[in-house]
Order: sequence, then structure tokens, then C-alpha cells
Amino acid sequence: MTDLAAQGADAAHTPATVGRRRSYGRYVLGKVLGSAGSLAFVLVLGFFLFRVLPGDPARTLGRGRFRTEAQLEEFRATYGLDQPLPQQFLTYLKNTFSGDLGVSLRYRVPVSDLILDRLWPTLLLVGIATLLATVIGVYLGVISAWNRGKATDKVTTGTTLTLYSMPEWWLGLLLIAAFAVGMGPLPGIFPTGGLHSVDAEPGTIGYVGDTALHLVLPVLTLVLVYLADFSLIMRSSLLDEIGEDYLTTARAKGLRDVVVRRRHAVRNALLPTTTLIALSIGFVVSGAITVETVFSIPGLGLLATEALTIPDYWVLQGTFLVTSAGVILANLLANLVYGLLDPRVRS
Amino acid sequence: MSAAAVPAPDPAPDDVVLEARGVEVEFVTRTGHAARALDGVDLSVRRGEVLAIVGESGSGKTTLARTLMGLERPTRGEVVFGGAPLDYSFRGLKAYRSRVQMVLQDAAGSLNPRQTVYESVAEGIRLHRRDRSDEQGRSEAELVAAALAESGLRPPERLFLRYPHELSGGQKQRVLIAGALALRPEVLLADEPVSSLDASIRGEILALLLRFRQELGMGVAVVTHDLGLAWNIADRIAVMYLGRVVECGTTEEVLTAPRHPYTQALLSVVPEIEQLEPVVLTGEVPDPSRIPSGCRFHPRCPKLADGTADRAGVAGDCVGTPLPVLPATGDHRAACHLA
Amino acid sequence: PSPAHAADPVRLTVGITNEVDSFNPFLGIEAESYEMWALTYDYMITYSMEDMSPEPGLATSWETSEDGLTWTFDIREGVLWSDGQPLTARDIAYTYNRILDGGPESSSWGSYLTSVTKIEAPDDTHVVLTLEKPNAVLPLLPIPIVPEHIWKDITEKEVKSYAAEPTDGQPVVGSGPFRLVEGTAGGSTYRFEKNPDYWQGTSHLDEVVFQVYKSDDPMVQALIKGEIDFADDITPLQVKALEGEDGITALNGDSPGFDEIGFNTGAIDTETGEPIGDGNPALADPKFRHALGYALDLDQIISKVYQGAGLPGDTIIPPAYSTWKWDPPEDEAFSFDLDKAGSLLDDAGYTEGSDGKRTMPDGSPIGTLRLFARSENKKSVDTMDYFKEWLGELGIDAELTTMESNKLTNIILDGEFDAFHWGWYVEPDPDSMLSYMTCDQRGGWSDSWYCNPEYDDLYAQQNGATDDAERQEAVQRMQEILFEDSPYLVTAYNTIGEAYRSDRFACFQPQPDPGGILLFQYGVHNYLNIRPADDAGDCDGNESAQGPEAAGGGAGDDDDGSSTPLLVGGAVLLGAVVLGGGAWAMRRRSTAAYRE
Amino acid sequence: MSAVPETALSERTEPLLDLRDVTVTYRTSEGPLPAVRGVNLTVAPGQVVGLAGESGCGKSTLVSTVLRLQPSGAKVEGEVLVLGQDVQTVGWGALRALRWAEASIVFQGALHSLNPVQRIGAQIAEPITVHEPDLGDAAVQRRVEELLEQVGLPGARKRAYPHQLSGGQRQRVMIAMALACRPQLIVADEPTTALDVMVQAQILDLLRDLVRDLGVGLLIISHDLSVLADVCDRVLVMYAGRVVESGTAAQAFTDPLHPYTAALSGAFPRIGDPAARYAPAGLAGDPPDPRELPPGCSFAPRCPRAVDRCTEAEPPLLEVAPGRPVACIRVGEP
Amino acid sequence: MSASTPALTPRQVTRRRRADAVRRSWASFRSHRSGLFGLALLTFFLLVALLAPLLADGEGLEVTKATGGVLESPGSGGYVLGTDENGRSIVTLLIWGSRISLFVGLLATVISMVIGTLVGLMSGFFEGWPARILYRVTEWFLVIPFIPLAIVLATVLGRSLINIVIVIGITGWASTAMLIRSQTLSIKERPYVERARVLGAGRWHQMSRHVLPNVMPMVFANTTLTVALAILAETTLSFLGLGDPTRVSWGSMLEDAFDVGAMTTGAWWYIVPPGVCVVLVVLAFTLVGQALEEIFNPRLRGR
Ligand SMILES: Nc1ncnc2c1ncn2[C@@H]1O[C@H](COP(=O)(O)OP(=O)(O)OP(=O)(O)O)[C@@H](O)[C@H]1O
Ligand SMILES: Nc1ncnc2c1ncn2[C@@H]1O[C@H](COP(=O)(O)OP(=O)(O)OP(=O)(O)O)[C@@H](O)[C@H]1O
Ligand SMILES: [Mg+2]
Ligand SMILES: [Mg+2]
Repeated sequence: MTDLAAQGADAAHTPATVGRRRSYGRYVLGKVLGSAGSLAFVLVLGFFLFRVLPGDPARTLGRGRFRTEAQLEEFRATYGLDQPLPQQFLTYLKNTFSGDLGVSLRYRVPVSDLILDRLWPTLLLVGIATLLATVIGVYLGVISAWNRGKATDKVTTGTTLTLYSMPEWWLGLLLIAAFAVGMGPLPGIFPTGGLHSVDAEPGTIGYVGDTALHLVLPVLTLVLVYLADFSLIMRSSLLDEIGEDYLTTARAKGLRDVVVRRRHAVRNALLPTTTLIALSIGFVVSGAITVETVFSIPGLGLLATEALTIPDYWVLQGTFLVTSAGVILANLLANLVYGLLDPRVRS
Repeated sequence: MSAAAVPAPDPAPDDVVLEARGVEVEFVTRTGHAARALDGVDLSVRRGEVLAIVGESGSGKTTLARTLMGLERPTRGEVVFGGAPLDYSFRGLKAYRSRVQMVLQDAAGSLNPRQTVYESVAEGIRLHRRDRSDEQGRSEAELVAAALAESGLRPPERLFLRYPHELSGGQKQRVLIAGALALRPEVLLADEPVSSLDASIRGEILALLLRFRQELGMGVAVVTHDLGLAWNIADRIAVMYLGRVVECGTTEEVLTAPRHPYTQALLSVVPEIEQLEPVVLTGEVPDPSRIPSGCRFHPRCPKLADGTADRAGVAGDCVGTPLPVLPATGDHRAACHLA
Repeated sequence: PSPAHAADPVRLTVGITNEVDSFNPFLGIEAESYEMWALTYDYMITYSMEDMSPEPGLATSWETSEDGLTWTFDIREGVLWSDGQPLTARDIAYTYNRILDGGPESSSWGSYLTSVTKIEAPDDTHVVLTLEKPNAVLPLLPIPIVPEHIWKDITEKEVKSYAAEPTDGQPVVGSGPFRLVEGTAGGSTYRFEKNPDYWQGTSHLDEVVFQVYKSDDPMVQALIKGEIDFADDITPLQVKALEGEDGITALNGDSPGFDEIGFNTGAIDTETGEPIGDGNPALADPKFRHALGYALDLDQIISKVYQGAGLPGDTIIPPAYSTWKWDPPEDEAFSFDLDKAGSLLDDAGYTEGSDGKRTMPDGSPIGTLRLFARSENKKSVDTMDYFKEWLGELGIDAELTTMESNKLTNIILDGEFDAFHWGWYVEPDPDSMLSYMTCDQRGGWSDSWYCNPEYDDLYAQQNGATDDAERQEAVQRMQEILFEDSPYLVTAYNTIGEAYRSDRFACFQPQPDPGGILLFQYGVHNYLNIRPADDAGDCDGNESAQGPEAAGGGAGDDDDGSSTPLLVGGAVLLGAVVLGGGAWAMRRRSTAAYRE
Repeated sequence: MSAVPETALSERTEPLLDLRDVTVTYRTSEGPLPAVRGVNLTVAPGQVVGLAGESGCGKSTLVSTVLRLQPSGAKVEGEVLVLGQDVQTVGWGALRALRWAEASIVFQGALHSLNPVQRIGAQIAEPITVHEPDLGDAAVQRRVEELLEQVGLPGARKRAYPHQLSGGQRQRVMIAMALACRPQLIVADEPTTALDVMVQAQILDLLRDLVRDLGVGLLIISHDLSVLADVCDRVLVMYAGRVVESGTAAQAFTDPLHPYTAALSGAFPRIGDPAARYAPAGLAGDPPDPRELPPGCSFAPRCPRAVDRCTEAEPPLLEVAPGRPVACIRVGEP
Repeated sequence: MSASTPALTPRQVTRRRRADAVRRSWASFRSHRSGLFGLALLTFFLLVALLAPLLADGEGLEVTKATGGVLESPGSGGYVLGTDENGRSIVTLLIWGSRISLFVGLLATVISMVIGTLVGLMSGFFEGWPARILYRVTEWFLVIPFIPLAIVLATVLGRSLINIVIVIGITGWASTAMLIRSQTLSIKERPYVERARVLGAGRWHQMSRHVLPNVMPMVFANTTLTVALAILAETTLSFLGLGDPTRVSWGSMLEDAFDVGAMTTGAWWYIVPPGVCVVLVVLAFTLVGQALEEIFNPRLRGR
């Protein structure tokens, strides 16, 4: 035991490990700065997109409620629209950083409250869907890459590609038709929409089960459509590895095929996949927006599509900021994990 | 088939075409350290001579060749061509490169996979409009054909439409040489021209270089770590270690009577049946970002380790006194406190 | 939720397609919000089911002084707020005064109190309104009464962000037939519990839950499956589809509103009176506009654009308000008659030029009329599409542009348009609708920039009329003027599709009766009328209420009507998947991967 | 190859590796590709056998058959006997037990043959834990360190990742890994190609020491005849998938009988030999495409001594002197 | 030295080489069954789009000229796939819709390809801060989720066909730019680019003769994949009501179908065919793109 500890201490001082620490630090710094830059970009974009509205924003935003000049003035003052643009930008920055995303034109409540309210259904939906799509997708990717050219591969890839080609909301509609309305022999066992039944009592087991039941179809929709993304990424990533010589080495060592696959090929192929999967989260979020619409799930996506019809600019801006920030943070996280897992990041 | 033996010409010392004067090249590595890949190199290439630059991996051979080509700008010192320092402007470099050419280390990678042999060879001709200035009034295609034929690819037309992946390693190397040759350079730099090739093919390529030197009076600088190759074709040898030339002289002098312990060690490990006593240096090539004090070779020097230096009374110098840069004269010299 | 067992609470679940924008009656503007307020709060006066005429609410009776400048209301006694506090005349006065004071409260309700100068509650049972000039409209004050003891703590500044939602499990304090126990603005579920002590009698429903569906189809499916009991605002096609379903009653109810093509009759700067914008001069001519009325095949529009659910329109008062509506005489009414339209235009000087295009009376070209439709409204786009074609047949060029209503608002206010398609909901009292066509409203609610002094005179006359017959006459004459001048060509009276599970609930009464809608009415009568189908009986003798359905088909029964086609759809989908798989399967057998 | 007596195996009387008439054909989209054609080769304990030949002549393919690692598209004929067992036909279980424990391979290109994201210690330990599952963790770690030290690396380097090592160090790790289960046979596929002279010398020294100390059998592959001449007892020269000559290292290098061997040997001149000055030796032309071998002797088109007869039939590998089989009909002719 | 005059002029050589390259690419494409299938599908849809005026009378799109009843089911009244809620033939709508869907898909792709390729090349080939900034911007656009940004843009720009194209184009270029950049970075380091420098080539020559030709195939392959995504994007934006309401595309058909409640009505012929068309076209582009990618990307070749 003692000599192991001694070795550990010894190893910690080899230039290799020291270099690694330092370079991971640099890597983290680089990624964090990059993400911060992206956030800043989103902030600026959020500001300018909503100030280049054609016409008088006060009149547009007032939705025809305000007819007198005084009312318009008051409205402008409320939203700071009477100030010069740089001043508006500063206020915007200050407010955004203090969590003030403005007040919904429609609901007259702080946008941040609305978003907080709507966040968790989306998180639930996107989270579960991403998790499942990743796990299943990666599994399918492994299966089809490992059996490249065989029937398994062809069927898997063909099916996922077809699903990938579907607009997710269209698939959602068909799934509702099939499994919520019921079709032929299929009973309509799933709810057609919403996040929970009217009579579910919050906080009970039944409520959780009920919510789960409501999530089945929307999650299934997202998973089916985005499965292909992940499985194709994993497939090509693993195919990259399959030609590598170190796998031959592993086989030569007397490892079983499954062990070679699991311990060497898949593990290595998963590394670059993490960052690619993180990039796909943006797509899943996009998909969630339409799926929420089809399934009437009161999440951020639904909030955004509703805001679209008004249009409730502050809500649009808020959801844009929050979803973008979420995706950027998810990406950062994936990159950091990748940096931790892959010793090669510094090269 | 071995090429006909060619007698060694007498390179006149004043025939220097291309010269490195105190060239120093520093790279900034990713960790922020400065790595001095070249640390003061004086070296000259003369008209009609074959100069071999030898040394271990990482000793700076490629960097030297690239610097001579103007691909790397020396942080100190200068490259002198035809008596004038190199002009690094776009026009200057272009003009320079029509007179000095280089064959890169990696033959397989040096051909654009989407260009045919014809296009690859014609590229230089087009860039420098050689078909317009050709004395014999040959067309571009004729020039390409001639260059390929000269490089031993006959009949050239058969190869015109080939893509690199349809060529063998030796053919690729010859296409590259033909491309450089089509410009009729005064100096040809060849970086490891045969190390990626099969044993049986290398003879042909080497013979080719010898022929150009002979027929066209071209100066050739060959970068290699293979001493046998140097013995085969070089008139002069410069041995490099950690960014410096540590020994130079004619091939016979350097390879039969090496003065520097490093050269001696290199020579001793050339695999042969009847071994000299091999002096296998331990350790890797030292890191150019941490050049040892005194003689840069001293941490690995067998003469220092076995006490020879101590007995000669220079051990202290070896560790503490830096050696001057070897001048680029034709004499046999070694940068060693013992020599 | 099945109301079969007596022990279970009776819950009516209503599917809606739009969120409540605020439970605070001073903030929201969505129709859904009005319904929520109506359930939560009371009004001084409510509307009748038959024709939406005023009926006693909190006010049991009211009277006007001779000069028409003082209104006195007798307020019901014994009404309690849901927290047990008594509701008195002072609460009413308080609510009205908040609005009268200006501020955010006035933006929604201020217009109902025009010409009111003072509101007082001399005692707990009387409210007195003092006016500066007579106002015939006054009795119908659709203002929800809020409790003073709660709202007095909410400043004018705070009211703009006051949610008026349940907090800490406590329902919102109101006096209405139901109490909001769960729900937030923008949320997707709003749950109401009945008020057991409601002065009008308690509801037969224990709970009413509103469930927001983002789209019609899933909502209708939910109705079919029995997840909800009522589906509001569905399309005519869905109504048609649902008509065949067991246990479901579906109908298109007349909604008190109309759609119109509006013209730019001449935009001006309201301050200087100078013309603004670039409206086509031809449209400034009432004769030109009126002639176009014969170029609209309303029957076709109704059948194609409205899928048959709707009525061809003529004036701005919908037939639901039969007391106020004026019908054009048979021989003058618009009919689809391009020849007539053409000859009217010829008479007015807009003759066809050599190129077949009509010209201005002075011979200059009319140019291309710019028609605008609201991009989010398909009916709007389609109607204008038809209109464009018919204009073309008259020899008038037109181009159609679609945009969001917000942008269209700006364009209209800038006068940079020729014609647009939009619609209005009309309140039971025609006053405000009529007011939108007055000169004063230009730059305000007016979107046609219409101005006719004769019309304005009549407007003032009806507004101050104390005699109903006199007012009726004025209102009808105004419609006649509008018909002649045609600032609007009213295209259709809309309907709203509704459907409910008649195997579960009964005794819905339409408003107006007959032909009207079942929920989202003026007033909350139906929430008190509705009963579980099992014990509906004869609906307490309410004859027009829709009794329980004879056939007792249970929820979730087979619905072959829609499943077979979907089966085919599923098969097609399956086929696509197989096809894709096959495509992949046809791939070349490539060299196998390295394996053991 | 059914009944090899247990005792025979334990006595190690027969060679560690015995390739009998091995032929490997790749199935490719452009038709069959015979990469190895009828190769016979044996390696005895303590013996170092060299295999020389140009790129593409089938050396690596031959190596891959030793542990049945050839791609599934390759058809192997003949017998590949490792410790008397025909690896091409034994069951998977037996094969796995044999892999690495009895015979290991130092693969060509150490950079790619090491898993880039695993610490080298773990990679060295992996075969040990597979083949000696009873060994404790600490013991395995100790073995790993010993192995590293055996190849001249500090034990603490086990925590390094491959990319943190230089080419020579990686090659040492590969060798340490090959020694992990104390195999009796090691196959080294071009262990020094792409390394420079000094590192090459270091690695060759190391291999030489290992054979001397451990008594293992070593099959070493290279395209550089001089390297083989330096370390091997016997050398075989391959051309276009066939063995064209074999003999002791000294014989092959200094007294080549086959013109191809002569060319290979001449490619690496002896420094100081005046005959080699300005006279680089080489062969004209390129190695043949294995799919379209020239008729008769496949070397004939490039052979300086070729005559018409050479293209008539493939010359058999005949023993022209004791222990010197050569496949050339002109051996002994002037 | 060869005395014979070469039979070919350089131009002939080049032409032959090109023909040769095309022939070889086609030969390897032909061996991809799925790619061929995709190509056939694609050709079909392209033909339909191009020949739309011949296949179906354009007047069939005008609601005023519609002859059929509301949502007639397939087969009845001579409508193969029934009618929509305006009485227009679904087949006619599908045929004309293919034009808009493909037009939007292709034009948006052109935009994003041009931006993506330029930005990718620039940020990959050049060094220094402009390249770094370009890279950052690319990264930003890469992580910003597509639909929220598209919603915002479409709201701000308004609803018209060309705006949809712009929205899809400027939200979709980042992944192309990233791909091109990484390709450029790796190609820039290839020895043959250095060889060109040695031969005296300037940056323009290096970029146009070596980097671009080696990147182009990937651009090409990526283009087809991007079209697939752009068509999906058009459909989705139309579904969200951000499409051009005056034009018929598959996306707007689906939106209309959804709006009128075709699912409840059982009007599957209004929901399923446009969706299947989208799926098939997207699948076709994806299959062709993947086949091209495999042919052009040496990394994937031979596996
Ligand atoms: N672009 C660069 N950036 C940083 N360091 C470099 C760069 N190029 C070369 N070096 C370093 O400079 C030293 C000399 O390298 P160079 O390539 O010149 O060696 P070499 O003698 O050609 O070696 P080899 O025989 O392996 O080709 C090495 O330590 C190398 O790591
Ligand atoms: N998996 C494969 N499929 C088809 N042909 C192959 C495969 N692997 C090798 N070959 C071919 O078989 C022949 C022999 O290859 P091999 O790798 O054994 O040669 P080598 O002597 O090891 O060459 P090198 O010195 O370059 O390593 C070559 O022509 C090669 O192209
Ligand atoms: Mg080098
Ligand atoms: Mg090999």
C-alpha cells in the first residue's frame, strides 16, 4: 500500500502529469471564455434583433391598446423606449444580469417568472428525450457500426434515417393518431396532450405516474426523430475507430470481441461523440418547441410559439436568451467533460 | 541496377551559391516556451556539389532546409543567395524559388491527390511561365514531358493522366523531383528523399540526384539521417546536433575519421555485420527549448562519461564553456573541446 | 372524469385553445380571461340568454333621473365575498372609481364610463352615477366588481403587475359562481371550485377546469376520448366530423361578430386634418366602394372559406342582435353580380380603358389596389384572394400582401393601404361598434378613416336617447348610411364551433337562443344550467336547454369514423419506413469490418 | 494437427512457430489478391529469425496469421502452428488463451497500436489481467513497473498516455507489453521503421538482450536487410508474397544468392567501402502488383540477370547449399 | 530526353482529366445502392417540380377557381388524393408545393453554402484576429438553437417566401463553415500546399488550386445534406405559422391541414401525403449526401 501511495506521489510530479494539469486549465479557460463570448453574442443579438423592429415599437408592442399620445409616452417610459439606444443597451444589460427580462406584454407578469414557470416541463421533456435518444442512439450506432454492411446495420440505419427525415411535429401528430386517439386494434392509451391530467393531485405518486404517462408520446416523438442524429454520429465515430490498429492489439491480447468493443472501441469513440451530442442538444431544443405545440405541453417552446402570435417581444427575447444560454451551457459542460476524459485535448 | 559511378568533382570554395549565416530559428511552443530549433548555423551549398546534412531526429535538419527555402524566417542571421540576402517579399520569394527548389520529406503527401501527374509537374512551369521563356520554344506539355523523362519516368505521356494514388512510392518521388527540376534550379534541397522508399528503389533516386549535379551543375543539399546514403552520394557532410552543425568536412574525412564524439556514435550504430563497438547514446534528442550549457552534447557525451574528456583536461569546458559556431569553410572541423 | 358516481365531484373540463392572459380584470384582453373574470366576479348587470338584453345582476333594479344625468342602482343584499366579507355598494363604487381615476385600470374599462363624472355609494345598497350628459348605454356596465378590502392595498403602480391569482392555496377572493383555486396566467390549467353560497343558486358542477390545448386537433381527440367534456372554438370541419360521434354534440354557434373588407376612405393627420398616407383616390369615393359590394360572391366565400359555417354579411350589427340590426331591402341588398357592379362603376365614371382596365373619371389609371390580409388568419388571406380575383374580373388590378396584425395596424394608422380584411366582435350594446365609424375615432379605433357628419349626428343622438324606440331607429339609420357609403363591405357573420360530451352533461342553453354559442357567452348562466346527464331530468323545465342525449354511448367507444383513414395513414408511414430501410439494405456489400 | 502429445508441448522440442505452406488471399472488389504465397518458416526457442522484403510483399499479412488476426476478408491456407497448435483452426477459446500468453506481437507503428486514451500502464496490465485473472491488483501493478524498467523506462511512466511519449519510448512500451505475459514467441513487425538511427540502435539492443536473457523466440520483420543482418540468426527474404532466399544473416547480407537479395544488400552500403562512393545501388522498376504477377519468376522484369527462361515458370525454392534455399534458376550460373 | 511531341494539348489533358474524374466519381456513386435510390427519388421530385405546369393546371391553386367540395376523400369526384378544405385537388397542391419546398430548400442552401464556405475557408486558411473572429462567430451560430433564432428572425423580418429563405440560410451556415474550416485547416497543413509554396505560389494560388478543390467535394456532399435540413426547416417554420401564407408548400399544406383539424376529420389524405413527400425528399437528399460524403471523404472511403 505504502509503495503504491509513493508511486502515486511520484507520478504526480512527472512532467507529463503536471503538463496535463496545466493544459487542462488552459483548455477549461479557453472553453469558458468561448462560452462567455457566445453568451455575450446572444445577449447582443437579443438586444438588436428586438430593436430593429420596423415601425414604432411602442405602437407595435402596445397591440393597439394605446391610442392617445400620453398612453404611448407612458408605455415608452415603462419600457425605456424613450432613451437613446446605448442607454437602452446598458439598461438591458443591467436588467438581464439582475434576472429582469422585462414584462410580458400579454400576461403583464415578469418574463422571468413566466420562464421559470415554463422551464421545468421543457427541461423534463428535453432532458428525458436527450438522455433516451443518446443512450438508444449510441447503442444503435454501436450495433450498426460493429455490424457494418450486415442486415442489422442496414435495417437500423435505414430506419433511423427515415425517422430523421420526418418533421418531428408531423410524427407527433401521427403518434397521437395512433396511440392517443387509437387506431384499429391499438387502443388510445396515451393522453392526447398536456403534462398532467386534470384530476391528478400534485405531490402524489399517481401524479408522477400521470405526468410520466403524458410524457410518453412527446418523448417518444423526440427520441425517434433525434435518435438518428446520435446513432449516425456514433456510427461514424466508431467506424473511425474500427480501422485503428490498437483494436487489433486488443484482440491480439486475447480479449473477447465484446470486451474489445466495449473497453476500447466504444469508449474511445464516445469521446468525440460527447461534444457532437452536445451540439445536437440545440436541435432537440428546437424540436421540443414544435413538439410542445403539438402535445400542448406548457413549456418554453409553447411559450415562444404563443408569444409569436402576439408577438410578445419580451417573451420571445427571454425565451431566446434562456434557450440559447441553456444550449451554450450544455455545450460547455460537454466540452469540459470531454477535456477531462480525453487526455489528448492538449494536442 | 546501379548507376554508373561518377567521379567526384572538385568543388571550388568560391562557388558558393546558397549560404546560411548564423541562422537561428525559434519556435514558440504551445506551452509558451521558446524552442530554438536552429541555434546559429553557418553552412554553404556550392555549385555542383552534393552536401549531406545528417543528424538524429529533431536535430533541426528539416528546419534548416525550410529556412534555406524561405519557408521559415530566421529569428537571427540570414540566408544569402548569390551573394545577396534573401528578399522575403512575395515577388522576391517567387523569383528565389524559381532558382532554388526543394523536394519535401513526405513524398506521398506532397502531391495533391486531385491533380494529375501532368498538373503537378506543370504547376511550377505555369507559376513561373517557363514555357514562354524556354529557349527551345517548347510548349508546356513538352516541358512537362521532358522533366518527367529526365527523372526516369518514361514514356512520360503514359503518366500524364495518372493520379498520385495510382503511382508507386518511387514514382511519386520522381514526379516531385521532376516538378522541381522543370524549373532548372541552381540548388536543389532534398529532405529525406528516400527514407520513405523501399530499399531497392532508393538507389535509383540517389543516382538521379548525382546525375543532376553532374549534368546540370546543380548544387544539391540532401537531408538525411542515413550515413550510408551520405557515403553513397555526398561530397561533403555537415553533422547537426540540437540546432547546430557540430562537425563538417568532406564525406571521406567525416565518415572515416570522425572527430566529434557524436559523429563517432552515429557511425558506430549503423547496423552492419561486423560491428564497430556500438556506442549507443542513451536518452532522446534533447529538447530544443532547454539547450544544455557548455557543449550542447555534453549530457550524452560518451567521452565525457568515460573520463576521456577529464583526462584531456577539458571536462570543465565541456560543461561550462560554449563552443563557437562552426564556420562554413570547406575544412574538416568539429565543434568539440576535445577536437 | 366520469360524473357517474354521486360521490365523485362533478367536474366539467373545458378544452380551450388560448391561454388566459391575466386573471387581473384590469389587465387581460383575451376572451378567455373575460370568461374567468365572469366566473370569479359579479357584475351589476348581466345579459339575458335570449338576446343579451340587460338583466339584473348585483343591481336588482335601476332608474334614471329625468334629465338622464343621474343613475341610481339598488344593490342586492346578503351577497358575500368568498372570504366571508359582505359585498356592498361600496365595493362597486370602489371598483368604478378606480377606473374613473384613470391609470391602468381605465384602459380596459374606461370607455364604459365615458361622460360619468362621479360615482358614489351613499349606503351599502345604493350606487349613484352622475353623468355630464345622458348616456343610453350605461346600464350595460360589463365591469367585474372587485373587493375593496383586498384591492385597496394594491396601488395604481402595482396593479400593472398584480396577478390576482390564488396564493398559498387560497382561492382568489371574488363573489362569482366559482372560485379560482389553481392556475396562473399563461398556464395551461385553470381550476375553479363552485361557490356553495352563490346568490343566484349554486351550480350543479363542483368544479370547472379549463385545459389549454395548443391546437384544435388534439383537443378534439381529447374530447372524443373523454379526457375533456367540452371543446371550445373548433373548426367547422371538426364540427362536421364530430357530428357523427356517439355521445358528442357539436354545433356551430352564431357568434356576435362579423368579418369585413375595410377600405381606406381617406386617412388624415388627426391634428392638422391634412391627408396622410397614399390611399387610392378611387376608394375615397363611396360610389366606387359600394359598387364593389356586388363583386363579392359571399355564398362562395361562406362555403369555401368558412366551410359553410357562417352567414353572408351586410351590416356591422350581427343578426344575433335582432333589435338593432337593419336589413337592406331586397332589391338593394348586395348580390354577386359583376355586371351590376360594372355598370355602377361605369355610371360613377370608372369606365374601362382601351386595355380593359378601369380608369378614374378623369381618365387616369386607377393603378393597382393594395390588399392586405392578416398572415395568421387563413380566412383573411383566402377572402382577400377571392376579392382580388373578382376585382380583376371587373378590370381593376389588385395585389395581395399578408402581414401580422400588428404590422397591419401600423400600416392602417399610417394610411398606407387600400383595403384590408379584418373582423370585429360586437358587444350586446351596439354603441361602441357604432362609435368606431365616427369621425372622432380616426387615428383611434377607426380603421377605415371613415367620416360622415350625418352619421356622427345620429351617433350622438342614439347615445343620448332615453327612449328605446328612438335609439333603435337611429341605430338602424346609421347602418343604412354605412351600407350606402360602404367603408366596410361586411363579408360574413362568423360562427364558433363547439362540442361537448352530451353523454355526460346536459342542459346547455345557447346564447342568443336559439342558434348561439354554449360557453364563453355574455354572462355565466350556463355554468349554472349545466347538469350531469344522468340526473338532468327536464333541466328544471328550461325548454331551450339541450336535454340529455338518449343514447348513452360511453366514453372511449370505438370511433371508426376517424380511425380507418388514420390506419391507412399509419400504413403509409410504415411503408415509408420500410422503404427507407430497404434503401439502406440495398447498399453494396462492402468489405466487412475487421473482426476476430 | 489433431494429436500433439502434451509431453511434446512441454518439452519444447518442436519449433515455437511453424508456418507450413501458408498462403493468404485477400478478397477485394477488384478480385482476389494473393498477398502471401506458400511460405514456410520456423522459429525455435531462443532463435531470432528475420524476414525482409519490400513494402507490400506480404510481411505484415504473414504476421497477422500468427495469431489469426487477419481481416475477415482474407483466406488462409496451409498450417500456422504456434506451439504445435494450428491457430487457424482451433476454437476461439483456445485461441484467446494462446494469444499473448504464448505468442505476442510488437505491431508496426507503435503510435496507432496503442489506445490513445488509456494510460500505458493500463494497457500493459490488460493482457495480464486477462490471462492471469488470479493475480492481485498490486502484483499486476508491480509487474507493469518491472516490465517498463525492463525496457528502460521508469516505472512511474505507466501513468503516461501514449501521446506523451516519443516514438522510441512508445516502441519500448509496445515491447514491454509484448513481454507482459512472458510469452515464448514474440513477433516484431518493423519495430524500428520510422525511428532514427540512434533510437533504432537502442531498440535493437533491447531486443537482442531480451532474447539472450529470456530465451524467447523472436521473429523480426524489416525492409532493411542491414538491420536484420545485425540481430538475426536466420534471415528470409520475401518478394511478391514468396520467400525467395534464406540463410544465415551473414550469408544473406554478404553473400546473397538471389539477385533481389543482392539488390537489397547493396542498398545499404558499407561506409568506407570505396566501391559504394558515388555508386548508389538499386533496382529499376517497381514491385509488382500482387493481382497481376508477371509470368514466371515475378522478379524477372526487374532482374538484371533475367533471361528468357525466367519468364517461363515460377522458379521453385531449391536448396542450393545446406541451409540456403533460393528461388532462382540462375544461381550458380555466371 | 524525349523527342516525341506529346499528342495532347494541356487543355485536352485537363478536359480529359475532368471527364475522367467525373466518370470515376459516378462509378463509385453507382456502387452505393442507397445513394442511387436517393438520386432516383430526387430526380423524380425535381422533375415533378420542374414540370409542375404540365402535370397540373396552376389554376388549381386558386381558391376562387377550386371546383371540388370541402375535403373530399380520395377517389371521389376524380380527385386521386381528395381535396383540401377549399376544394382544391391535393395532388395539384402537392405538385406545386414541391416547387416551393424545393425552391426554399435549394435557395436557402445556396445562401448558407456561400456564407459557410466563405467563412470556413477564410477562418481556416488565414491566421490572425479576423480569422479568429470569424471562427468565434461561427461557433456562436453553431450553438444557438435553430428554431428560437429562426422564430425571432422571422418575426422581425416578416413573412414572405424570400424571408423564409433568408432565415433558413443565415441560421444554417455555421455547421458548413465549421466543416469547411476543419477541412481547410487540415488541407492547409498538407505537404502539397507547402510544395506549392516552394514552387513559388502565392496565397491565392494555394487557396484556389489546392485548398478549394480539395474542400469542394465536401462542400458538395454537405450541400445535399443541408438541403434536407433546409426543407425540414421550411416545413417547421410553415407549421409554426411563419411561412408565406400566400404560397402553397408542403409545410403550409400541413399547417392548413392542422389548422382545419384534418386529423379529427379523418382527412388523412391532407396530412399524410405532404408529410410523406417531405420525408421522401429529405431522405433522398440525405441518402445522396451520405453517398457523396462517403465517396469524397477519404476518411470514410474504403470502409
Ligand atoms: N513549427 C514548429 N513549431 C514548434 N517546434 C518545431 C516546429 N518545427 C520544428 N520544431 C522543433 O524543432 C526541432 C527540430 O525539428 P526538425 O523538424 O527540424 O528536425 P529534423 O532534424 O528534421 O528531424 P526528423 O529527422 O525527425 O525530420 C524539433 O525539436 C521540433 O520539435
Ligand atoms: N485488408 C486488406 N485487404 C486487401 N488487401 C490487403 C489488405 N491488407 C494488405 N493488403 C495487400 O496485401 C499486400 C501485402 O500487404 P502487407 O501489409 O502484408 O505488406 P508488408 O510487406 O507488410 O508491407 P509494408 O512493408 O508496407 O508494411 C499488399 O499488396 C497490400 O496492398
Ligand atoms: Mg525532418
Ligand atoms: Mg507491414
